[in-house]
Amino acid sequence: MSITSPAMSDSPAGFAPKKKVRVVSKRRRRVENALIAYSFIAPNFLGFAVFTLGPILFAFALAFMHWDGSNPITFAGLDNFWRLFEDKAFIDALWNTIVFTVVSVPATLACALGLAVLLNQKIFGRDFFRTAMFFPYVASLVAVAVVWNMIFNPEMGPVNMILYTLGIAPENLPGWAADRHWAMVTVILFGIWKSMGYYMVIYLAGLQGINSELYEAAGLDGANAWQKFRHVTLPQLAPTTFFVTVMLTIQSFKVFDQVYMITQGGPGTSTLVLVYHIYNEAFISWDLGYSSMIALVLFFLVLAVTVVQFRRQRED
Amino acid sequence: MQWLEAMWTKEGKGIDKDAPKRTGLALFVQIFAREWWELVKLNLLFILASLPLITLPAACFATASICRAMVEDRNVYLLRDFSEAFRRHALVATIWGIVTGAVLALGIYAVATYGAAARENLVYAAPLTVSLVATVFAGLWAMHFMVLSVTAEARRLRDLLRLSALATLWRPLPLLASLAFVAALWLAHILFYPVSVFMPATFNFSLGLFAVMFGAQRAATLVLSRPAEASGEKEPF
Amino acid sequence: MASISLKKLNKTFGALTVVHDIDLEIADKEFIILVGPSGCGKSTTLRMIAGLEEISGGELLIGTDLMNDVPSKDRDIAMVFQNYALYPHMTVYKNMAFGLELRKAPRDVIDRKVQEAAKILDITHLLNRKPKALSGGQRQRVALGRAMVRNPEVFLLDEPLSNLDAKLRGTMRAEITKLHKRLDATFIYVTHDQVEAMTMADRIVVMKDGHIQQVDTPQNLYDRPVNMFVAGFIGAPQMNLLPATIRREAGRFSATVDGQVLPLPHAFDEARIAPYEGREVMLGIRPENFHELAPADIDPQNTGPFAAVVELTEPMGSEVHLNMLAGGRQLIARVSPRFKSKIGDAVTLTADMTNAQLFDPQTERSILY
Amino acid sequence: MRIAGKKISAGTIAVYLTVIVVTIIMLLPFAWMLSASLKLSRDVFAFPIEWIPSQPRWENYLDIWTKIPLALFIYNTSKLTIIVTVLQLLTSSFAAYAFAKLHFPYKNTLFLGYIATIAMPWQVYMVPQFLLMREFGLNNTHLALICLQAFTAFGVFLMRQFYMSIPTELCEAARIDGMNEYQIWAKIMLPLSKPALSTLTIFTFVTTWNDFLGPMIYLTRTELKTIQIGLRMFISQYSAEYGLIMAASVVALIPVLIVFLALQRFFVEGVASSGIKG
Repeated sequence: MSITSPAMSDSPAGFAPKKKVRVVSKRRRRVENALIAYSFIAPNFLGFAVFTLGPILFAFALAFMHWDGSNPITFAGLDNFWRLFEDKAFIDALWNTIVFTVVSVPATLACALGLAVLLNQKIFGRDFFRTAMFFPYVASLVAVAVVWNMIFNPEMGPVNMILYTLGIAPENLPGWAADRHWAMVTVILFGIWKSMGYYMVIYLAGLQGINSELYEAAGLDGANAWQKFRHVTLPQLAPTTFFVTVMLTIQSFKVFDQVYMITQGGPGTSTLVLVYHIYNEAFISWDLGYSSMIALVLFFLVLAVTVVQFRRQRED
Repeated sequence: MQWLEAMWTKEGKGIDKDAPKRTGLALFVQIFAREWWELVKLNLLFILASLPLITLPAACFATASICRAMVEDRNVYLLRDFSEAFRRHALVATIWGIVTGAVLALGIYAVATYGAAARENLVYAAPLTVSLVATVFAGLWAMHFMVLSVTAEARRLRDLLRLSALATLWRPLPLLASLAFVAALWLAHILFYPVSVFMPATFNFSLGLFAVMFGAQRAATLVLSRPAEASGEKEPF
Repeated sequence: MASISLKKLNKTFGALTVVHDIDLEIADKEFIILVGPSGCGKSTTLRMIAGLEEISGGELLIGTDLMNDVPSKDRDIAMVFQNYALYPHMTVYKNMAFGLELRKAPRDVIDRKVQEAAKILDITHLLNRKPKALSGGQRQRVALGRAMVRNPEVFLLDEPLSNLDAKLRGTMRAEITKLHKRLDATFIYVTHDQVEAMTMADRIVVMKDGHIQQVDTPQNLYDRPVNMFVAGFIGAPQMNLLPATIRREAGRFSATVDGQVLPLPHAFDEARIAPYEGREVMLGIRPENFHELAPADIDPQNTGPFAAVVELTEPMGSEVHLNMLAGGRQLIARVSPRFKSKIGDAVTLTADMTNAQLFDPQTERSILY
Repeated sequence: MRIAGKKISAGTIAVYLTVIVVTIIMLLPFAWMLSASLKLSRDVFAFPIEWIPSQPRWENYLDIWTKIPLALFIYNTSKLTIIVTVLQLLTSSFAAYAFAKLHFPYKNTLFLGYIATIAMPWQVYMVPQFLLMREFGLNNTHLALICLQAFTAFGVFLMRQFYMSIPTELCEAARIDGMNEYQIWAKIMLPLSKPALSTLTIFTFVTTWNDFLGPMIYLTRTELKTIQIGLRMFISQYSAEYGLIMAASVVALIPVLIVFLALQRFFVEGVASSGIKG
């Protein structure tokens, strides 16, 4: 089979002769290829299907059941659904979640974008700054929440101390996590501080994707820094902004840990959010059917946002 | 995602074929910049291979052999080449290791004894000098022997011994400089201790041997390319 | 033996057929080039030969073996990709040696082959570098080298020069031709650039919309295109296609364009032209067949005067491209720079009809061949 | 204005000032934590803040190991984190290769299944998941948490996005060179996906290390607990021992800091590949 060429030294000398050709039918080859592909997916998919997909389907079914986890399951029909409207705590939780989302999404977005634009410039120590901004995102929530609670301690915390030295009367000092009016503010501030580094990184990636020629062209047209930002950066970042908005919205709907750590939903129901309510109903009251119904509501909220995103992506 | 794709497809500057080859320190830095990751892996390999202490000399030889390929800008299959060189040089290297260890120990002992004695009686300065020079010479000889035996593989042992002695007498300075570099590496490790914990694990050994190889390489090629030697090239071991 | 036969080869993606029943015989050690506009199915054909694309129907034989369902690695082929597809994390040496290593070749054999290929391609100084540092031209050579060391019987090249700049493309064309002579293997080369096809190929396969239009040597393709597509695709500037009416006067056929009568040479097969008498056909004249003066070596019987108005002149140095208008049609003539004309000038050129083409306007097929 | 012979515009100074101020705000809680961890509890809230304690109490860092079984907690967490991270990296990149570079029936359906769960809050299905685990008898085992976290859709998604950016021709060249799909994955894709693997490592490591709710639901026995619940337990037990709490928090932060700093240079690429499409 092999040919001798004047240029290349003779090939087969010493090494394996050309392989015997293995002929299989097209059908067999297709099946083989599919099996190979499935074998790649299988390890992850099996775990995924059993521990994620299955419970999700179960959760949907559970929403229409009564169950306390030990006694037999009974069918509930839409009982759980009607109960939502009578549940004062649920209404509060829904309202709080919406408030949290409406305030924290734009605020985080603006901070992240601002930081990304600042840190996309060639400044000395850029990597250090980026890392520093990102660090709160990876830091242990338990650890930072306790610091946060101490810093915002109404009586002894340094924040109120500083406000006091700035001349605010002690009775006017915010009560932060202990005050029904300030508790949500505290949680939101904490959320922004913790997560904006992450969205900054996404924005940085988006900024790197902008063709530098666009800035040069804008410069030739006489645009100043603000105009460049307004007419080049912002429109070019539109897909990123959209993505970040969706992500942030979903994250805000799902907020739980930081509430649990800082205010535990209180005082009263002032920071009770949806997921917190789910948690309470499930693991405190063991009303699994009802908690699944709240979860279903949450799911449809998230789904709505996701669908909007998919629509948008398809258009692009 | 386009710039992610550019990561794979962006063309480089290209490498000029006729670019003047760098020499000396610049070349050292260039090779290091290109091969640093290989050196880290080599270092781990060295540590693994020398864990049963007796294999330390053979691991040294094998590492030196890899470093030689790097100095000569040749392709390296790290694991395979390392184990091959390890096996090939195992016997000679082990003997070399024992002999060198013994000689150096003796030399250092002598230097220490005469040094202590010389402090009291100046007469001992003479044997101190002799033993000091002899120890340094033996050390350099041993190093050159290692370099030569991984460079010129099909030489008789006698030839190698002679040639390495010759190289030591002829061009001891580059190797001394390399050894100073090695010493500096370890000194840095000790000085910045808590920060530099990972230095030995990541590059001290391989970079050290690389420096030795780099320093001694010129001497090795010089003695090997002497007309009298070039004729004896292909003699079997 | 590495002759290759494609028998009724076709490829469908769902309802879409991209390659229609292709029949092609490629001889051993031939340099064959598939050329056509993008989306014509040439790359798909090549990828079917490589085994990267499943064959939907028909047969592919390499030598005498049916290869339809043989995996790529057992087809004894090597491929050079448009973007070179060098493994970014391996040095050039390892890139080249990789295929041999997988085939468990002994190390000294691998080393010898890599060194040889590197020497031939003049990339010895790159062997210990990673692709990231290489320029496009150097990557191209490495990609060729990677194919070479395997000593395959068939080389598949998929637009290998399209990412290079014009100058480098010229030199690489020559190098690949030399390489083909030297390696003595079958080359199948895909390109959309007809210059590459004309300069390098033993035979050219012109494709359009998944169909083979014509398979022939470069010169034949140029001189005897079988249809208007091939005529227009091969040659730059393009062949001029003008509506003309066939007349017969005194036993001699002529074509009338815009009232100007151009005699058709006697060498043309009159039996083929006769049915078109009095009908409209498409007359094809290559730009270089217009002359400012009738050349001495052409039978004046086969020429006719041709009047047109100059719209634009493009001096190329060695020649001038005249963009002209005649009877509302654009056409281009390649004349010598001595021929002085300005935009708007009415000029009369001599049309050399020896190599003229005639096409049926409905079927677009050549009347002559 | 000129500094060190270079012209520096007001804009540049403003940029630096802003960046530095924001960085300080971002890091202030950590600085406070570090400083408080070296103080006596009663000095923690002293005002004005003494950033560098004049008499640092290093004993805090010794005491925490005896007050709670911190070493055990760290061991448990490390074990969980390492197993989960390794499993996650392996299975995700393995599956992602098929989704990015192979063709097979129901590929899009399966992938859609993955995508659909990315946006799904864990809390939606944590209850049925808990019941399932209890059914399997995995309650109060580490295995439950491993199963829970090692097979996430996000990992597959991130790796797949990254693999999509690698030219398919590389795989084809490898096929022609004679590799099978497993070899292509191991020898071509895996070595090339350092940025994505680093990102996924950071994410998985950080999530698992910092996970609080999971261990809280599944682990009730002290000897199984992780550092985060340990820390929480410590906080509620010794709520006034601020110095000790801060010291324990610092200890809990260190591993994440190390992993993050070691891998962060690939991070922007990795996040980008997970984030933006097209």
